[in-house]
Amino acid sequence: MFDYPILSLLIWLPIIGGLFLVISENMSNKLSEYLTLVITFIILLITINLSINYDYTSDQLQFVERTNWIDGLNIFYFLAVDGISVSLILLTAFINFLIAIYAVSEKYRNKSSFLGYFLILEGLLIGTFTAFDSILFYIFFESLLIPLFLIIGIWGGENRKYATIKFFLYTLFGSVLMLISIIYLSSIAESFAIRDFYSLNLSFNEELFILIAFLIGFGIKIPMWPVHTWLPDAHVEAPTSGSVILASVLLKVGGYGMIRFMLPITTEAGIFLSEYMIYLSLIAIIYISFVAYAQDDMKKLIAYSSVAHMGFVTLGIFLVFHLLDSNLTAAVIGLEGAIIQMISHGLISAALFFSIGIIYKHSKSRLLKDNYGISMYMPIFSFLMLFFLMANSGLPGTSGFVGEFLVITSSLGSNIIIGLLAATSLLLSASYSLKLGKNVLFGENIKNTQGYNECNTNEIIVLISLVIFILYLGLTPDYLFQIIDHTTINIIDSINLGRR
Amino acid sequence: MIYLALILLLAPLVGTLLLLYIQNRSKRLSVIISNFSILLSFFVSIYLLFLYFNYNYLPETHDVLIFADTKLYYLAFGLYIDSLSLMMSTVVTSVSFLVHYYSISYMKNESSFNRFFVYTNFFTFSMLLIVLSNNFFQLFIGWELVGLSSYLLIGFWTKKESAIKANYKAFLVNRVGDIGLLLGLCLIFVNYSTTNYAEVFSLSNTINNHDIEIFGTSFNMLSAICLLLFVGAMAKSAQVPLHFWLPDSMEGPTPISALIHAATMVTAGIYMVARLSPMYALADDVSLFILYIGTITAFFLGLVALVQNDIKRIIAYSTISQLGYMTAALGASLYSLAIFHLMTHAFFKALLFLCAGSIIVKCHHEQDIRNIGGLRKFMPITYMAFLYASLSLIGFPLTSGFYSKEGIIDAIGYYDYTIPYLMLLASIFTTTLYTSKIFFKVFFGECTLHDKNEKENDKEMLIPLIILTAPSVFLGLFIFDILMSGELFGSALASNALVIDFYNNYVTNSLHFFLHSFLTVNFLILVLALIFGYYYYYKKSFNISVPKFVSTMLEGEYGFNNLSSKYIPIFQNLFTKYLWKKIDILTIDNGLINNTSAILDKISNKVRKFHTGFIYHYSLTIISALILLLLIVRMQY
Amino acid sequence: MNIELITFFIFSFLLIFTCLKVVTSSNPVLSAVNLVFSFFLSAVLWLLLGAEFLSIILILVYVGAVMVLFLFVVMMLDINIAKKSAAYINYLPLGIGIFIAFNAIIIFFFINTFENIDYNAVKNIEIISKSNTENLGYLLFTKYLVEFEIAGLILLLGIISAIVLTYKKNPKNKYQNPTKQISVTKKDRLKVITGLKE
Amino acid sequence: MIPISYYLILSTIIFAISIAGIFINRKNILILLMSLELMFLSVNFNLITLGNYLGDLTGQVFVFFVLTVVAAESAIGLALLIVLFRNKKSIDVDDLSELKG
Repeated sequence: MFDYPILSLLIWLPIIGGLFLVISENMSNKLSEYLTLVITFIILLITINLSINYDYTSDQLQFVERTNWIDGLNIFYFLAVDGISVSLILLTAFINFLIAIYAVSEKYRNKSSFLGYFLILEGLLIGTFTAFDSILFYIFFESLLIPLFLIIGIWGGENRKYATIKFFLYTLFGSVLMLISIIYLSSIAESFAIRDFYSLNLSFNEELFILIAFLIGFGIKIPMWPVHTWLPDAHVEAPTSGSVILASVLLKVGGYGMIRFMLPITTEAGIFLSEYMIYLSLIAIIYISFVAYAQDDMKKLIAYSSVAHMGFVTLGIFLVFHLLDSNLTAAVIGLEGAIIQMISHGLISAALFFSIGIIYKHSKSRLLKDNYGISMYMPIFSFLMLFFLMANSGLPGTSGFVGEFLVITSSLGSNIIIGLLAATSLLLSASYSLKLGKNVLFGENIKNTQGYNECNTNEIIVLISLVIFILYLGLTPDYLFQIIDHTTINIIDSINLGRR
Repeated sequence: MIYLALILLLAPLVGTLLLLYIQNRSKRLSVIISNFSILLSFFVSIYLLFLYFNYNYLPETHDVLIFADTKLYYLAFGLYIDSLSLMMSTVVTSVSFLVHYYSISYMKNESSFNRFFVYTNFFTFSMLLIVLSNNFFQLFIGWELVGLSSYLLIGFWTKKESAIKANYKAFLVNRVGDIGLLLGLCLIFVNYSTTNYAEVFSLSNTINNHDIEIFGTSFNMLSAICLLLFVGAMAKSAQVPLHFWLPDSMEGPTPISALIHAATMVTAGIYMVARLSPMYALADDVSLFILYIGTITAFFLGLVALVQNDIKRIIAYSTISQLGYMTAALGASLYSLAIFHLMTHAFFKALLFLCAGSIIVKCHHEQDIRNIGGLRKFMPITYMAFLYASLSLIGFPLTSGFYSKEGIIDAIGYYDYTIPYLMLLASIFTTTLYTSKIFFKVFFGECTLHDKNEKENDKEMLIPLIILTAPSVFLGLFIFDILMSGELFGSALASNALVIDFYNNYVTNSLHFFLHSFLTVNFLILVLALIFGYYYYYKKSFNISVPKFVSTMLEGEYGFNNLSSKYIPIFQNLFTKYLWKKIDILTIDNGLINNTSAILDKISNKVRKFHTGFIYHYSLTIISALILLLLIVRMQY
Repeated sequence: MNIELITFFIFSFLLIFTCLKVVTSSNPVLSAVNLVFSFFLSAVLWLLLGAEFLSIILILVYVGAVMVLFLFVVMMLDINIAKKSAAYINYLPLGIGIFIAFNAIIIFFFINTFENIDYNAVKNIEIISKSNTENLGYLLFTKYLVEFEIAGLILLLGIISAIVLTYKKNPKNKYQNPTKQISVTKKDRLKVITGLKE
Repeated sequence: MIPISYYLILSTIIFAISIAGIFINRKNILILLMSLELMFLSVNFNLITLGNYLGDLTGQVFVFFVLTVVAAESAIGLALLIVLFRNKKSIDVDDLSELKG
């Protein structure tokens, strides 16, 4: 195996590159685009190399890098990777590479700093997925907000100020609660490494408070139902690539955090509360799909649909709590379903936001009533968009179905009613995605006032590569199953051991 | 053997990909590719059938592509070759090939010619995926892909507003059924962690004595699973509660109605129940439910067809009622009879639709039968094909429709399910009535064609008609004895004893069944209906005043029509708008978030006034704080 | 009732009276004079306590310098004494309230916490010699030398800041600015005129 | 023989008077500065008496430094007062409220 510290390279190369881009204003657009392309491509290569060398049969953490960072509080710069992190890093690297390709044809003022912020964001995301020291995790988790805040704040839509401030305060409130519980945990465990938190035996109401703190902290990030109102505003105001990275990867940090923190640490309280949390995520799935149907702004519709699909992730995770005693295989299926749903939703929502960005580029308006009859002028694009809408509504053969199928299976393991309610999402997600498709793609449009014309090459490249990956994950996700299988079983066994 | 089956399955897929690649560069090329791929799979399936029956292979099943192989569960795509799947694939590929050939001329002046063939090829592939699958998971994938291709094909003319509404409705109703199917599939997968047919069938006894509790009351697990799976079948095969999407799906081009909405897709539900017959045979309360659903659909939907005037809608309703016959047969666990009727129905219904297509093309897209007439002299081939198809539909003795439909009715009568038997008998009357309605209105009476001398239709349209008349008339006779005696589907379907027993002591052989049928009451009703239709539609010698509420109810399809076109859209828009505006924006967004910031503003304004700027106010506060501090310190002492 | 006690009582009552006059008088000059008088009285009291050097310093520093400053300021700023605002009357009760509350707390609460409350305040502490000034001088220049220098600095600071604050530049008066004079270059003095034909 | 308590009482009384003085006067800042001087005076009283009580001369040394600081402080105070008077034309306490919130 090679010896250079692969994870630190993965984190700090894009950050340094990004900083360089941000600082040098007078760099021409062409050069900055080229530089971003090169850096994101290198990162993609390294991640692929990482995933090949990651042997998924072993249960230990791999590529571990651990140097002491703040000796006083014995906080360590502790990076490592396990099944879930590898898959999520692959998703991040891939999506960022696509954004770099897509951004080539976009026109933004001082584009170099725009692309620079994306690179910084990529480095921080990889950092969040690899950090195994809770303070390091918290720092990366917090610093994710800054580049996105700037991206939406500077290059956003009309009332971006309201959206960015709301988004920033919302997530900040969540992560403050998280910080409190991390500090409390570390004060008991006398160390900040996440794995030491697993073996703590906390009293029940200690666990309850920590659980609620993590639930709110990560619930805001995932957007769970009651705290989701920041997402539609942030998406409407964000530029296309901004809302792509927000929807496809940033929401997954919440899910990842839940799996990493909530499952192993607060199991007893989790089992106690799992009933209510399942109802919460069911509300998220059903009620939000109804709300998504009522939207008249394309981006808001997709934003609400991603809240609904992330409802499946939370359902999968809380089902693990619910089924720990009764049916272990269903719990494992649920957790794997949640992880795969995260990755597949990342790809699908990225694709949808790209296509809406392309439509917006031509017709300069995101409202449903202003865009109609696209298929007459952009046949290839409308075929791809229809494919993505189908994937969004969970058509089997696309990755959208796999995650939902596993989560519904595990929910049937506990109670058929939960399964029935979750399965209605099949109908509801189809209703709003096809409503979008029906209004926008089909229909009569003679005058072509919006000036639709076939999209240019790099947009096609982006969309085609997304189609390939969605189909690959939909038809033969065996490679992905291999990567996350051992980790999920390992997590659930460690939870059971912890409880005995 | 398995590689042949693979070719059979993948040929249409390869066809689709090639067609996607050439992107209507040339019409001839796309025609060649699409027809050739279906023809190839047709020949392969014929060859496999021949192999299967002459060298009586045992049924084989192979896993082709691993979907997910983890420590706890195993999911894969696989093929299952036995008499049932081969027969079905032959039916599917043959009808699909003829429809492809037919649509060369039907679609020749369409702009997106290639796109049509892409969708039809993809449809055939997904149908074969269902027919050849060996596990529930692949069945569900094929199920949804078929729903997708029907969505694409119904909405083929994207500019037609009504087509878009129809395909949206069709897809959503199919999705309702798919929820049921998915739940059944997941119930099996989570409790028995396998989706393979063979394993599930072997487990079916253990499943039978497990039970699942919903809302506290405990149901038998097997009947719950069968019920859920049947919900999926109900949507796909358009049974009563979920049938209202089929008449609207006539918006699509006519070859599509022939291929999808008559022969293949709608029969997927019947095929599924037949394929899972070992499970359904055990769950007898579910079978009873299926029986009644079938009879209700057959009878009541047949009635609706009487009041329709659009030629394609009448045939669509007749399809639903024939499907009702098949479901009734499934309910009475006469699975081989249901499959038999499925096969014969596929051929003569496809033929009916194709004749309707050529009539529509001839009369320049005129679909209302009231202003078409007297085509007998000008379209001899279509007239002849239509005559045979409708005879077979009515169940005129010696036609294949007679053998399968009368078989089902007599078998149900034989096993004395009295009410269904009576209702099915009555629906013979309605079937004959509406077929005679179309027949006399379209082919007799004064001719409405203005270009009389022009030739009928180009030959690509007419050859399929001729080819199709053969199976739709003689297939019944040809395979009646093999099927009824249980050889054809011996291993594939469960509880063949019922059919064999019925065959031995009631039917004995096809000839006897044919002669005996003239004495039965079915034939009597048939003749009566024919005479009634002749006088009422052709001679118009008398007219019956139908009671007001009956006609309105029938026009409105028992309220389903305006349910789907008015109430559900209204509910969707108003309810969701209400939800979004009221709850999401008002309570959560403004309620919690925005006015917390408003409260903070108010508080901070009040606190601001506290700073007056005068020194003595500040010194006052300092000193009073000092005094307070001293007091507290003093308290401590 | 020995002689010390009597003098203490007399001077302390006088001191309280004059302080009250300082605070309550409407005319600033009057209050300044009363302040001077109170400094004198407290100097006497300090003498009683045995701190002769400090009492002398008090008179010299305070009365000599600070009070003169005050009077300067009072004279210079023509504060219109006429505006005798009656407003301060209605604040009187508040003032008295604070006065009584403060005294009550300190005197009644803290005094009796001293154990030997009636320790004789008058004491003459000798370090190197009997006279207080000598002792103070010794202490100042040995133990507290650094603080002594800092005190000097503070006074210097006081002087400079007072000047800087109040010095107003008068634009009319001319003065030589050597830095500007040196930095003159050839260009802005010489002007070469070319092309003059005879 | 004068007991310490008398001196302590005296200094608290002076201190209280100066605090009351800050409240009562609404006329001009000068009175304010003067009552400040009084406060320092009472502090010095305490320093000396308690210095004697503890038998340590540092009290008196400290008084010495207090005096120097007060001198410098009142010098700056008065300079400020003059500057204030220049641009406000009045040193009435009620006018000085620009810092209002």
